[in-house]
Amino acid sequence: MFYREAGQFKTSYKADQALMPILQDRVGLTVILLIAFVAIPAFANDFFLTSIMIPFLVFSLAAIGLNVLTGFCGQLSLGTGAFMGVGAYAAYKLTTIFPDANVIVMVLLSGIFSAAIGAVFGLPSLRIKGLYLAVTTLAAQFFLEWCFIRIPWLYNYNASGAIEVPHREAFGVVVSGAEATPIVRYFIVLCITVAIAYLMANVLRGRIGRSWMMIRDMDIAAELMGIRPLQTKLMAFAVSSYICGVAGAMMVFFWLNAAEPSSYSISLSFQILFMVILGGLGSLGGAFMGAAFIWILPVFLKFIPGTLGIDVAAETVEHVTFMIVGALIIFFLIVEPHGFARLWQIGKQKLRVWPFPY
Amino acid sequence: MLYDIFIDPFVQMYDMPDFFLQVLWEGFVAGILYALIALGFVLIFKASGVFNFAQGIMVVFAGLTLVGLNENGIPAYLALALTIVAMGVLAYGVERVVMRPLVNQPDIILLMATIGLTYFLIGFGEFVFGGEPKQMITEQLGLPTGSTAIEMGERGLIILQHIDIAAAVIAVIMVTALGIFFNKTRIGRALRAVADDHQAALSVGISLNQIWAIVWFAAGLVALATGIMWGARSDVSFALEIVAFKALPVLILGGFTSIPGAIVGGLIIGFGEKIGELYWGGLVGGGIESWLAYIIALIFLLFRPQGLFGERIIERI
Amino acid sequence: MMNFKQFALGTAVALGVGLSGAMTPAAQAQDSNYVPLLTYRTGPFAASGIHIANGMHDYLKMLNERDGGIGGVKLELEECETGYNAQKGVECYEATKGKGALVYNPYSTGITLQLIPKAGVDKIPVLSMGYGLSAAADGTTFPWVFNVPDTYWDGASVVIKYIGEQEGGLENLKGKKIGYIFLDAGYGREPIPLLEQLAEKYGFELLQYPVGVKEMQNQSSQWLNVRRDRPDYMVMWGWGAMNPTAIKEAVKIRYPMEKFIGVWWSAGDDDAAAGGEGAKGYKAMNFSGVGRDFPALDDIEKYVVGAGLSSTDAETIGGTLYNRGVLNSVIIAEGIRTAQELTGKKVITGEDMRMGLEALNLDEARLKELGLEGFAHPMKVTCEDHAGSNPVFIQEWNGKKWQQASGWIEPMTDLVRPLLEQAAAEYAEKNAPWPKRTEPCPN
Amino acid sequence: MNAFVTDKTLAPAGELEPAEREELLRVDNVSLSFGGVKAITDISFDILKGEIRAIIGPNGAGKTSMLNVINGFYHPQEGTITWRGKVRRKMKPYEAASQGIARTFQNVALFKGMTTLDNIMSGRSLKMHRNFFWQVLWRGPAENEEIEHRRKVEDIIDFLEIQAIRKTPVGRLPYGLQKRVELGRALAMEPELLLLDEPMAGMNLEEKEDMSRFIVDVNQEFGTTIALIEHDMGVVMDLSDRVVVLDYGKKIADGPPEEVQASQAVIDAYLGVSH
Repeated sequence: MFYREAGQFKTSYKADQALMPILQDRVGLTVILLIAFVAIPAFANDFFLTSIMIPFLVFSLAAIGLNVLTGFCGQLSLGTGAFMGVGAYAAYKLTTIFPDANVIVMVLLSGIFSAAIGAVFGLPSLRIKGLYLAVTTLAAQFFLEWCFIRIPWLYNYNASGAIEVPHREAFGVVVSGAEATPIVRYFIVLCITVAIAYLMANVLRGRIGRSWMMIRDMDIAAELMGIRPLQTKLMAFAVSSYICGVAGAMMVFFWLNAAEPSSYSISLSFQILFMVILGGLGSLGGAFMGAAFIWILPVFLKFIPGTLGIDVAAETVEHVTFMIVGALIIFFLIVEPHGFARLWQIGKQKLRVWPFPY
Repeated sequence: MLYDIFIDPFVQMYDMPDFFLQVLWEGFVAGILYALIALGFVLIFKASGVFNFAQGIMVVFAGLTLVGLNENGIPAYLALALTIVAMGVLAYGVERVVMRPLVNQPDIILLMATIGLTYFLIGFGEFVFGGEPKQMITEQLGLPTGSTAIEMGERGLIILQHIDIAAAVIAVIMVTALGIFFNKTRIGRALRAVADDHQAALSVGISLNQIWAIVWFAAGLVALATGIMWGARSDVSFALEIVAFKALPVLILGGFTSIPGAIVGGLIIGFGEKIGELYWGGLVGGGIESWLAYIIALIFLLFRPQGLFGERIIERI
Repeated sequence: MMNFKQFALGTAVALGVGLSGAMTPAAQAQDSNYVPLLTYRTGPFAASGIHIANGMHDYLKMLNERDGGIGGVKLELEECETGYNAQKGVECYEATKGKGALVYNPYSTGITLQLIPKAGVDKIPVLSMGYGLSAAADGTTFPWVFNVPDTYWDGASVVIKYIGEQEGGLENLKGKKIGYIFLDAGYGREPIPLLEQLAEKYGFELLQYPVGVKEMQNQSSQWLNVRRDRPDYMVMWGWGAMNPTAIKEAVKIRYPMEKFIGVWWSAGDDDAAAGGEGAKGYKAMNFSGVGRDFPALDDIEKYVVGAGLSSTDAETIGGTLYNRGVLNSVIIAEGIRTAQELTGKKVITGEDMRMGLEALNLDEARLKELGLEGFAHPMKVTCEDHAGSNPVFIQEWNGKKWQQASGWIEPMTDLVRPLLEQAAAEYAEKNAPWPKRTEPCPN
Repeated sequence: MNAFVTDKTLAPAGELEPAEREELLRVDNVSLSFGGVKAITDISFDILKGEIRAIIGPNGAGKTSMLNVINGFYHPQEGTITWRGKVRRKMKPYEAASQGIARTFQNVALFKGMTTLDNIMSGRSLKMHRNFFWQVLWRGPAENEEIEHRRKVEDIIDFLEIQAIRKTPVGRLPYGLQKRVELGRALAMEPELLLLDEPMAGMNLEEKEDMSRFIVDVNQEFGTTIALIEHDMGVVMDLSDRVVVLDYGKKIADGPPEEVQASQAVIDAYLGVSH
């Protein structure tokens, strides 16, 4: 009843190809953006910003990155964590080599390095497919992790072996380091994430996005239709790694403030992969939903018993969280293997006919 | 530099033959353990096409159950029997709750489900038995704990741990037993039929669900054996999970469906990474063991995408 | 083209869940002092972390039960599970700091490093007892960070001094080989600069054997290397699952255990017990009491463990790591008490706590009063020196339990201190503009 | 209707006699084997510009392998392929595609996760050139290019009468329509040579008639050369200008439909006379 596309006629191909051809979706998005840009900054406290919103946005961006590769181009990767790490270390190096440059620009540039490294590790994808490829991306994960530990140049020979985000200002405000206020960091992360999500939506609806999906759906047919498999896959690896790299750099610069190599370990790769799968492969919106679920649920489970005054041992909460997350992953895979994005579509379908389902 | 890479390591091997043999032995034992984990993967993949990521965790889970039960006052052998029962329950549960509803889903979904299972088992295991690492009850199980030193020339010494020898022996027994099971029993034949063609197997009246439960149980038993051996070498905790990843390059080398492949692959990785680490690792600061196995597998795959024992893939349209 | 609008729902879900989550750290008790305990009872480091967590928790809980808190004000304790993971650690920090946290004990060098820059901004001190950033001992640069009683560099110098004693003098170290096996993370790498300097000074060869966090339970390569290199002594900086594995491997290659010395974090009872009979003779540094013959520990058993308020049982009281946790809580409690005395307030803030810690003076008389005579070397914090470079002793595993095996050994302060100051200056430079100390000195 | 006709077609080719036609592709002595199994043995034939060439033969005769050789998916061990008068070097499938060879598949090989519209748009991939940076921006050149190609795709959709399923994911379509979308996707490439692998397999009579009509229209209106594999002899005889017959990887007949139909070798092959 409220969600109706009937009667919304498009008079040009241009209108039909718009990102959101349907009015209700445009309204919905506007509301969400208003909440994100106005309501949250106005009402949220520091904990909500630093421990929920900033990580949520960072992970959403990383999930978009992995989704480009796995969801749209069909190449399963378990090396996301390491590619994020490359971005983080590159941004750190850049900002310590050029201390006066705008750190936001440095974060955006750092993705280029991870794109290059992602493309190198994407090379085997020409010959290796499916699960075999997934295992080879583990080579990237473990090798890069080793580099973060064993190449002291990467962390400026800090005795601690960790990268510590220096104090940087941009546009007259402190944007990184301990003095940066959560609200400033939130705005930077929000803007970068929304901008990249929008730009990726553009790429995905055009020729390049289609060529990725062609490779994903039937690589042989795609090749027979003139798609160069290596180029296309490498481009997906590069774009995906770029986005992951930026997300990784944001993770350390605007969220954690310092990172050890273990911050970019295999478990991060899995975390991002969960977000993509649960959100829905091949769906940008799904990346946001998956990130929300996988990041916020454990935080929620962790702090809820305390709030309710129930005294549960901290480790029990942790164990139970693991069990619940694991069980829910299986549950959602069984209920809807195509993820939240598909559930959302089904929901819309129901809304379309509501309140007269027949 | 070139001397360090191409000549010095071999000179070292020649100069200290006892040490070289010790390295080979360590590689062999590590390889056996990798092979055992890979074997669990192969069993499940062959029968159901599921890439069971949780195999590594099942190893820890089995070990943890065994030790945890023993800690709660249950005698070792009874604990062992109960653990076997637990693995059976797990197999049945996985088949019922995870596999059956997800039948015919794409590979990646099944893979994700097993990763979900991994999380669940970690949480469950720690919830029930506590999160701290535990000592394997090696002696209570009647496994040897001593070591034998073989002297070689002057100062030369090769130390063999009895538990490692036991691990090798048990691995051989397990592989033989599985071989007999697959080739000589009715269920074994059914298993192979399912591995070849699901549809055809169904049409001759083989129950897929039953087969899957059996394979998961068999994989659980392999996991238990691996867990005991590995636990005896270090200790039983979920930190072992990361070592279990090593079974993945082994699988790549050996192929996802080949039992001999898993064993040969395991040995190649075991020897390769120990020799690489001890004779070449020092050149780049050490620790290359953490990725060497994957790089070996990757390079290997580039030249032989079908694995060691796989057949040449002909693409069709 | 459907993708972007799904973004809509994603954010909506996030908001719905998130907003309710935001309400979580709301209530702030005004009639108690709130002490969050960042602990880990899960993950690869749980083996060590559990004992520390129990010790920390039980002592403070005992104060609540026995004395009704400190200065008549109850302590509100909350454990937050970090799993030794820096991300979760920061999450715990963010979630608890709004509740009026007095001090943080991250028990992870990684988390400590993340909190150091935040401490001055959020005005909550970090107490990294015998771990963390060595340079933080320089109170002028790091007014908000405390690492009593010793830094890793103090520890490293003590080990070398002890080895020197065994060899009949430091000059006899010339030409010796000393192996250093360490957890390849910030923690294990911290002592290397000092060890290298000592190696140069005394003419011994330092051999390094890094153990990756992922490879902790699979150290056979490292120990094969040890076997090949045949170092005269082995020094270990391990934690969690690394310790028992290393000790087992050392036994396996038949390394002489009496020449194998661990840092105070490689001194757990379970760690040594893992080596079985062969581990006899293994040594470790320590600065907290051995055994359980201390009245305060009896009180813990009586008021906390006996009353079922602890997650451990009476047997583990007195273990090295348990006692370490107790010492950590003694420092917290004394810091709070000192702060109460200095400010005259009952309920104090993080800023007051910083002053209290800086004015900490745990002398023998006070230790005795606490029922912990001989539990630790008397320690005193000054505004310049937040570590104190206190003496450390060596303990030895006799196959069943730890026994003190040496007297108190003074660190080589003359070597360590300049290095600390230099490192502090470097840190401040790398993190420019690092704030100048403005906090007044309470002493 | 003529919106997507290329200007390469000068004369309505269908009206020319075979002898006058220019040769588009020639296969000379091609042999292909997998391991020890010979799939194709010493086959030669040609395809003339503008004709409909049928390749027939019993199952396993090597027909699909032949198509795979033509569009560069398999590389023959022996023999040469001459494309527009030039001997072709060993090439990748995408190179063959960019030279103007398009095809459909025996088992529908559509991009299942995409809509009909996107599937047909994917056929335009080679004709679209805006690079990544324009795509990221979308507004302006990339959008205009998209609209321009959308027009051509809409023409194809109209031609194949599949307007109603424009936005339906192809996985949900019935088989017959999938085949039609696949044809549309190949047409969107504006090929010079269109290879159709059993375009009418599994269709009912009505659907076959529709499909036959589309094939003839494509050939006659746009002058596209077509090589097709088909089992339905009636269709083959009606549609094709010339027929080549394969059996056990060997060529056993080649010529106009009537001639081939009368050949004893062909009759034997279809009736299964032992070799």
